[in-house]
Amino acid sequence: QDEGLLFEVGGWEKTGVDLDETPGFDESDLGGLVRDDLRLPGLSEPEAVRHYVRLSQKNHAIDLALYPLGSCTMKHNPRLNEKMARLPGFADLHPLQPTSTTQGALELMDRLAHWLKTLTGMPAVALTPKAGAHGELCGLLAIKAAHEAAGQGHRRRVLVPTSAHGTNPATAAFVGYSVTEIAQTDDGRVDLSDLAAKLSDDVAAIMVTNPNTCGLFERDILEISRLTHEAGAYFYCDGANFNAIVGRVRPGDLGVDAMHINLHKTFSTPHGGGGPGAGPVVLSQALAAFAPAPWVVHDGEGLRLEEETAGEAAQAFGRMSAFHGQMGMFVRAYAYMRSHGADGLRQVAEDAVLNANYLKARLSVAMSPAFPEGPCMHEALFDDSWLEGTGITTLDFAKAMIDEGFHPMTMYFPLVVHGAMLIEPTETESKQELDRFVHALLGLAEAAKAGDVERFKGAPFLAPLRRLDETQAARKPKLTWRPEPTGVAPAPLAAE
Amino acid sequence: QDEGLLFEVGGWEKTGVDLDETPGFDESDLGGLVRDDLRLPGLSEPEAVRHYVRLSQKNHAIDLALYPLGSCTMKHNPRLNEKMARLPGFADLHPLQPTSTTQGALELMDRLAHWLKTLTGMPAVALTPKAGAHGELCGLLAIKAAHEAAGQGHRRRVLVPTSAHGTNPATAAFVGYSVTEIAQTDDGRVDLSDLAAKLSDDVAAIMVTNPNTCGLFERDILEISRLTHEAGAYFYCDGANFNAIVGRVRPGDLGVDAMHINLHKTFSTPHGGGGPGAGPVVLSQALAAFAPAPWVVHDGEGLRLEEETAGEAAQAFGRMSAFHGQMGMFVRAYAYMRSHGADGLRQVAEDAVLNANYLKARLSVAMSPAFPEGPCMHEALFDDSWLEGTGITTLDFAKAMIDEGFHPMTMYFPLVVHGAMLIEPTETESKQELDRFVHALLGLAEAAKAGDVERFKGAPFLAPLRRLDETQAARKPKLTWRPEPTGVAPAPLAAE
Amino acid sequence: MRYLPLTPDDRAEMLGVIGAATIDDLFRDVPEAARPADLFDLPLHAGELEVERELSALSAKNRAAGAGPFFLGAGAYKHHVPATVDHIIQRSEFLTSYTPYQPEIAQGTLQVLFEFQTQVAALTGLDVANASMYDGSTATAEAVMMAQRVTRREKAVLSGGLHPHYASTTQTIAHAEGMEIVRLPAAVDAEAAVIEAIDAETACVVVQTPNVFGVVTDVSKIAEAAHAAGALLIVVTTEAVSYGLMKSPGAMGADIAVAEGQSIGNALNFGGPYVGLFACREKLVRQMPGRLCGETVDAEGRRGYVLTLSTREQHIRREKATSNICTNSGLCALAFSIHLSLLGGAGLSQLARVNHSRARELRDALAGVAGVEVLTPRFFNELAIKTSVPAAQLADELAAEGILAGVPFSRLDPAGGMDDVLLVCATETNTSQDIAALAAALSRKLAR
Amino acid sequence: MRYLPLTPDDRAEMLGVIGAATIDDLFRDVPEAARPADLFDLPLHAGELEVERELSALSAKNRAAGAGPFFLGAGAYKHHVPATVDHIIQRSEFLTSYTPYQPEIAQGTLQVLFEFQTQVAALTGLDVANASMYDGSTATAEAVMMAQRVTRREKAVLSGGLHPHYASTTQTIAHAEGMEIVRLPAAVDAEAAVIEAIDAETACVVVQTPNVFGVVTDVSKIAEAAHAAGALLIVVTTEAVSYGLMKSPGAMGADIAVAEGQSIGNALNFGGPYVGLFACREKLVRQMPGRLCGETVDAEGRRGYVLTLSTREQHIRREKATSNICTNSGLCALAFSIHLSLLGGAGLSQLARVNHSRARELRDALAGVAGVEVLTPRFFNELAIKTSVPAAQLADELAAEGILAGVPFSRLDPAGGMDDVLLVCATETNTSQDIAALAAALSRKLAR
Repeated sequence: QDEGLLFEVGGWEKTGVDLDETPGFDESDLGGLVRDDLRLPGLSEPEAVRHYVRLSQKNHAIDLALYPLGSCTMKHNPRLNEKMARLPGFADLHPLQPTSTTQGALELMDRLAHWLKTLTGMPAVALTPKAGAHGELCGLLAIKAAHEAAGQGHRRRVLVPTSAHGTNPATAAFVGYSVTEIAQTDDGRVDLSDLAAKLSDDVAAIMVTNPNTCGLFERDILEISRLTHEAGAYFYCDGANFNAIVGRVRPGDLGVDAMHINLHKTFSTPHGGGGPGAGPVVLSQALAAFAPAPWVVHDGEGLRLEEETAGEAAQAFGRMSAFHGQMGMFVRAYAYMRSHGADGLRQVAEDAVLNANYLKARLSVAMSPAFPEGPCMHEALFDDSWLEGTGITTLDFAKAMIDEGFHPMTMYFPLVVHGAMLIEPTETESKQELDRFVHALLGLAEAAKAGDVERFKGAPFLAPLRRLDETQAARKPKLTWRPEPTGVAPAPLAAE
Repeated sequence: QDEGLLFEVGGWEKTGVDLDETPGFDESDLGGLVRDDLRLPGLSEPEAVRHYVRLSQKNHAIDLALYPLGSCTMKHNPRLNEKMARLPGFADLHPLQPTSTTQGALELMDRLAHWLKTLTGMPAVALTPKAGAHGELCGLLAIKAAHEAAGQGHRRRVLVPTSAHGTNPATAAFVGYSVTEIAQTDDGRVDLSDLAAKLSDDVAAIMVTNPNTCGLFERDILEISRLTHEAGAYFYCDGANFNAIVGRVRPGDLGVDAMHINLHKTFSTPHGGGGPGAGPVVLSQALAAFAPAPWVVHDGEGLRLEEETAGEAAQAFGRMSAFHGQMGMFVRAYAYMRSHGADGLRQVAEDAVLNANYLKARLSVAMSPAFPEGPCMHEALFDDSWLEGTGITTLDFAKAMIDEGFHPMTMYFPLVVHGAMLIEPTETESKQELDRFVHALLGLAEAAKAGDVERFKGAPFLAPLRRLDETQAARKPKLTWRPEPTGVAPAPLAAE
Repeated sequence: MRYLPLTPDDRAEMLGVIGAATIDDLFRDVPEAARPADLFDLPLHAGELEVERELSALSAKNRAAGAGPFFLGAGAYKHHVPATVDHIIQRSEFLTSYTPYQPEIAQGTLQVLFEFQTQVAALTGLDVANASMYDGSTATAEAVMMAQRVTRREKAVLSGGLHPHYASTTQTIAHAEGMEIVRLPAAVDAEAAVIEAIDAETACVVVQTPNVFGVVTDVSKIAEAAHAAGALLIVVTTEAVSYGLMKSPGAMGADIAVAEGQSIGNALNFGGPYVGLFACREKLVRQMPGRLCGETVDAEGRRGYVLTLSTREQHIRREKATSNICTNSGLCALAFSIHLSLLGGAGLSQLARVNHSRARELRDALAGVAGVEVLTPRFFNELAIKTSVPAAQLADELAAEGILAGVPFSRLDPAGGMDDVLLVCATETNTSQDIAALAAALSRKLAR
Repeated sequence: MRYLPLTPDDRAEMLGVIGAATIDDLFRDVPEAARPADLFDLPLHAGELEVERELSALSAKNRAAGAGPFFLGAGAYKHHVPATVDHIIQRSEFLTSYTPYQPEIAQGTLQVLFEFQTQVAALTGLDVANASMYDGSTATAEAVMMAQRVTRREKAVLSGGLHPHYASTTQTIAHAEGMEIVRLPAAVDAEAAVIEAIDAETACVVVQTPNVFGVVTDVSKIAEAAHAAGALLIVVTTEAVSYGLMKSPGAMGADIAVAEGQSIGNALNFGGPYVGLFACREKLVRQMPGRLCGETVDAEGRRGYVLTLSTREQHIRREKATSNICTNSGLCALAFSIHLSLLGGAGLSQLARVNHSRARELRDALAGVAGVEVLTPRFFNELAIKTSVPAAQLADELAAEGILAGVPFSRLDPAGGMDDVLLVCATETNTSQDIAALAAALSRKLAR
């Protein structure tokens, strides 16, 4: 059922809140800057609830079925975390209160930092970055600051594998670096000889995802870091796939200098339809001094925030954002860590990898794995060679999955694989749900090979909408609702 | 999509909670009564969330669309109420704590009682009944106690109109009374002359719903109460329809002696798929002394609970249940009352009546109102004469409404109208939603009259299931899941 | 008026469609005399902020159970409920739906009820269960009425170990129905007296285990005696977590088992809403009160669920119904069922073990306090103790010190002659520090 | 391990299907040296009850804003958020969904984003808005970067009234990009200095209103000066409720408006997550950072929404993207949009009036305190006051008495030379008693 836009179902004078009256309102302190052009529709509370509940039912969600988006780690979001984040001592706390009134919050940040450092084997962490890409920015800024402090400011190039997330090159460019791609081997890893060839004294850093976006562990990781460090560059690790190794492998042991951790991936904070995330960055000893302000320090009386980038902290490169990070996400992530513990987190990695390999094994009877040899880590990558001759594309196949009740996998990424299908089940899927998924995909594969093209080309049939015209959307963008150009102020549309 | 039963999707050894270990558990204090036959499936937390979220989406709800069940008052349930009921001082409070530690809770009960008494114009209220029918029981028990105290224990008959809710005669029978029906006039009200004829000195009470189940106000209500009292009987009013008059009309002014108030109807506490409700009973001066224990009393130091039925309280008829009522519902209802206030509650009644009359007016172009003359109150009653000759029944029509996205109205009730359709929109529906509803129903009516029988007989087509076979369910009841009789303990079913 | 969508323009337009001049026209059937022009003497509407302030202030005047050491039980229990439970029961589709009378668009609620019934049957060791009652006490009264219908006898024997509120509730209802209730005197060990009270007029015997004094009881002998006399055995349980460890009522011969289900999935809520469990042997099903959900198929042969056997119910049978119950405890039953699904049999069993272990720790601590005598010989998670000062006074004094020590039996049964008995309870929420704090406080108080 | 559905049996069976002997086989690509056998030195898994205890204890060590008189603002504001907002954002379908890359099964999120964009455009008085940024400060930095792309100039002028954290954040990013940032000295009235600093190299001017000292500013003249020099005007707002009353950035000539949206729909959260608003004139849309949602049709011609213009974004354009932003603040934007839908224009306007009225009351109360000088001449709901003792010391001392009095400017800008300035704020959550309590406390402290 179509749900009208807020601007169609709302009333221009309606409100769903009861506020105090302000009789004799006096405008004399407003500097003559009072507006009279605010037109926004309002909804009574029953209408608001209905509008949003109806809309919500048009969404897929992890809570409904497997959401196998590779590289996104759509895992279960415990409700305990939501409850904890809403405790008044966390949710109703102003960032600039005297630190004497926020000791519990600072302690939580400190404990979170301890867990992140211990799990990664790294000596320092910057908590402030607000998402993964923001964490990349933080890492590269720290690297830049370190190079500058060492008189290596001429290093302006960053090496990035072809298979990298788009945020890697985008971030490098954002901080003024140029990007050079590193080739990939046939078995889906960084090409060491190409890396060696491209490392030179103008390289500031390499950015490597590990496990990488093909779902594979970089076997030569120690060699990669050795070469990098020998060349005077830093090793930035994209930590998007930390879920595969958490509790089992410490990036610090691999020679990583900086790595962001998506709390909304590995540590289960909800994705929320596109955020908020949180992207703390762990740092090696070489970079520790270059973390952004602020951070939590212990002093004699308790904990406080070091907000200045002066004195001891003079090497900090500055501030990433107002205040001190995504506290709401810290609480959730910490509750998750404590719930799992050292043992549970190790099991997380193991089950994530087990689930992915199980899917890879079972789906390979009909689909073509991009890297059939050896195990994958937390995600299984397929190409579209198995669809050859069917006239059906990866996109078609993905849309047909919707009709089976599943969210499509990540499509056409990484770019190094033709028609890529990247499937990440995560550890919070049961074998039963995996079997249901396999059953559905094998059924689709059979249909594809049998030539039932319309089932794919027309898909989805069972979703709230059929395929959307993205070209039209981009050609003449309509980004806001506007009243029909009648010259008359629009009344809310009647329903019939 | 079918969602397997818990017993199919769960695991017999699985659990979704982490509990302390009990090494060396010692059974010596258990009297040798340890069981070994408990077999219940468990779900991990992600599986549990998914099981219930999936199931939830198979339900209709007020939050999704109009839910026009006559006599049920499906109105908006404010979320503020849910939040307030979860405050630790209410939710995490044991009923038997020393009253020195529960003064706020007792004060809330006292304030709620004050509002209920003021809104009904009655001097006393018993808060303990747990739902409307329990309130009826409370009222009749008070009446019985009062008669016994007055030497009128021989009064064993209760008069009930034919149009009454089933709970009325059931309750009367439950307390050992016999039931005599009162006839109804052509305009849908109590037949005064029949009432007068049936009132005699063996009548304990009359039970009249007002506004009645035809959605009409009993015009002769003052005469009804006068006749009743003259005959030495009490007037029990079924308050299920109090929503129509709250804030505008006081039952105490109408001569009522006892009336239950469904907090889950008039005062917006959620229905929850069938409860919990709450059914406080207001009482006239004549019955006040006969309220059940416990109740809140003021003493010098504060508030306390009078839990004994001794001393002053010797006339109380006893106890309706353990503890002292549906506190969780009291908090919600009180938050609702305070939000609306005297002015808002009056507007509630007015808008409820306005919405019903609007539907009646607009639907009457195609459907046949049972009582076309004059206004209705909060619900509009239609009969099925307008379907005559179409081969379509009230049931068919109701099921076809499902395909339009609405919950059916109450069907075949009250019994006095052929093929009754009782529509109660409540005040929390917008005109836009009412228009959408009218549009859908008029469209269906047109289809019905045009002979599109299959659209009705086969309906619903768009619900999670088609029509259910209720006969089979009752003939050989299957009320619990049982493992297949293989003799072998069942393993959870695989998904494929 | 944030809950009211109609605008003044809407109202005017709608009156026009209706053909009424004013809203008063629509109220014209109300007698003049009963149409006060003024608003009633109550405060006007208030914004959310203001309401929240008032209720938060009231809440703050109570001492929440979680605020310190806490040992109350006696029919209501403090357990930890997973956050998932409260999350799910607040989903619109469960929270704001009606009794599932239209099964095609209520399969969510119906399937949950079917699962709930199965869970309750498994817990109680009986064949069938209904879709919930208001609470344990009213379920007990309903069970007695049911026994009357089944046996066509008019006498019920209530054990002296039955929760006094349950006994009173049953007396109230049974009195109205004209039944005779033999309520045996309160006694920690009540078994022998019960057997003695059974005779050929007895419709049923009502026994609680663990009883109100915490005693776990093998009711098999009572079952034998009852059945020999042609009476039914009704077994009551107020602490549903005990089902995880203790022999089930069905296994000990109960014909009907009723229980308070609050312990699983539901908060203390100052006494309500709670959820009554009701199970019985299959042959008695048509005399059961309350709603029943049953499996069937839809027009396309797909499995589905409906409310069934409704010819027992008030909306069909009116004065011939088995009960007047209509709205029951749907959402509380959902909470119960979710929590129990999360626990599973394994989890419930472990939860029960943790409870019993804590209660043993409590017993050991209290047994060492001078002035305290532990009365309960066998127990699950509750104990009755005898104190050298009146229990009510003790509870009040300890409350003033921040310790909620237990329920004085006199609170439940003022005339029971057990003013020196305190009922104490330990669950998984009690820490060893809590227990030590109680023992220390009691030592201090009773030493004087 | 309540979050892990696999059983030991499942694991064994799955390894068999995979053809692996042990789980270690699957980790064989990890170098030996980086495969520690032992668990890391961290606590083991803990039950929900235990985790809840630990976090509740930490929470209790903080003084919640609602616990007493509270006057902090300076970029984060205490407002009342209707319970409905938090209820809806916790619905599984919103909470646990991903960025809406598959529009057919994400219309809920997408339509909300389209509505959000329209709301933000209306509030700011500009043509288009994106689907959210992390927060106001990063949005400001992104706006400056955007101005660089649009104008191809390398200098940005930051007003002395800009929140110091915003200025620092912008400096950090711009420095990396090689831009020159002219950060003007902190000043209550910063207008003239801004105009003076504009030259032919200026890409943009960043001005805040209400500024960090609470001053509401007519930026029209700055707009004229900027436009005359070929520069863009970026207007920053940290208190989104002010949009309900104050002239919009667009109406005063802004090319880009950015804001912190926390005030509407979102809790204080000790600083995050918040939601950045970002709006601009239509002609600049292709240089915008962040996601955009646009209207289109589906294969059957039905209206629907998709993410669009993604050729600006990192996942398509990689190093040529307009920003590296990926995950943004979806759920916070939803909360913002729901709260704003409940308010409507009428409600937001009234909320703003209530805020201003409270701030006037606060101003009047503080103006009467000896030792306090009110610095802010025109204001919405914030004021800067000069105190006769260092503001940080004052704030600490009052906190010890249970009054959270305001933000010492030195906390934001230690080197700003304004150690005697305290930023205070009043919203609809402040009562007259709160205000009186603050004034009385200040009188006491400053009299000594």
